[in-house]
Amino acid sequence: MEKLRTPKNIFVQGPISPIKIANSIANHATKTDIGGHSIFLGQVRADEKDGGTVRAIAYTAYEEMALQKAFEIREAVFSKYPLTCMHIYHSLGEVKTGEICLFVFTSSKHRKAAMQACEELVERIKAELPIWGKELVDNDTSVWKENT
Amino acid sequence: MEKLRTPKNIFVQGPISPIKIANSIANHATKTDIGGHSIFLGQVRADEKDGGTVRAIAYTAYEEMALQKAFEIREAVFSKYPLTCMHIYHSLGEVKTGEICLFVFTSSKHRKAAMQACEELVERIKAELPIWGKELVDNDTSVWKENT
Amino acid sequence: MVLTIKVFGKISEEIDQMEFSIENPGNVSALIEKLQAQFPQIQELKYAIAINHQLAKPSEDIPDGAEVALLPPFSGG
Amino acid sequence: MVLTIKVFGKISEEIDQMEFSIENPGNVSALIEKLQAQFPQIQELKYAIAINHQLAKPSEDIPDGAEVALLPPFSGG
Repeated sequence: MEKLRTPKNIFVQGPISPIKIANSIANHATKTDIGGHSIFLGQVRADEKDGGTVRAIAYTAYEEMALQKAFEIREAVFSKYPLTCMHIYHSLGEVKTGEICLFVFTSSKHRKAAMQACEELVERIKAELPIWGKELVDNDTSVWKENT
Repeated sequence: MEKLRTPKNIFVQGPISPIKIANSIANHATKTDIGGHSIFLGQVRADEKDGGTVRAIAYTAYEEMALQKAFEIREAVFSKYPLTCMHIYHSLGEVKTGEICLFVFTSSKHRKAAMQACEELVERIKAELPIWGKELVDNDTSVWKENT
Repeated sequence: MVLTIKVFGKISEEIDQMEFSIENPGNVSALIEKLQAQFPQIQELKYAIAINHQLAKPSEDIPDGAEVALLPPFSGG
Repeated sequence: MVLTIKVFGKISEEIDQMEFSIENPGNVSALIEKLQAQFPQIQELKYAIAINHQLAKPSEDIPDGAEVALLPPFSGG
């Protein structure tokens, strides 16, 4: 199902639907050596800004570099933890508040590897992938996000 | 959506379907103060046993005590982490290999709280809830599981 | 007074019943002694005792009318 | 030789273009100096420079034909 050393696209146009997540989970029912899945989902918040409320985030990326980096991160995490599967999806374009913009999914025989790998992936994705989110405020202004 | 101090049923008869998980995720789209969801899924493994392979786990529980304990754990984790939502589901009865038997779902404004709370919940559920899994082997024998 | 004891998992399978009645011996360690005599097949098995849905220590008294349960090691999840 | 520089996020918005051309000044710190002169509106902004999809240090040489990009702080996820 999963092969190492094959760069894969992580980008999804628009939000990531709960159905996509359900299908991704269901696809692992045939992998009967898996005992635990860990999933992280990033959801767009309706934060308050000067003069308005965030209604969506518009994501752009330096796609070639992001895919190259995602591949490096993927390889590093696969070699650090005994994982069966790993999936990363990130939105591009507009994602409204309440919608999902990031989906990280790890699976392993025992739970610890999946949980630790998922957390490490989320941190590295946020810190290392050249992706930018522009918060669109409901008074027609916008604010570039910055990960801390 | 979520209220503290309301004991709730955590038990589901048979496996937890990916559609149930998708619906649970979709139900949070209206909670626009959530920035991150963390999910753990336990899946039944086809482990090799003396003379056969596990084909399912049959779960039983001391239900009244498990619900009381789950409530205590829930309260403790809610007071330790700034969570928006928390959901716990565990199967009773037969769950086949490749199917989901545990679904833990935490949501918070910032990702760390959701991830840490989810991990803590999983550990406490496994250690403290009076639930028993009997591995059904395909040669018609069975083995009582024991969490380590 | 007579206690009704709930039994789960492997212990229930070994003694082939989901619950049984026993004269209240007063506290947890006395109960364990009594169980070991009555059910030699569980002498080697690990189990905890819950009183009214809480795990009990060996020195703990068992109130009459309490809900007592024998719990083999948990294996949820 | 002339470099084509890709520009992203807030920097792209400030200079109002997705890419532009500039004479290769040899290394990263020389490039930054040149950019600060050419685009005063980005002088106060934080950005990193990538050469061929890898983050570059100030002392790093810029090979002719390299793919160079200006990257404001990341905010994925």
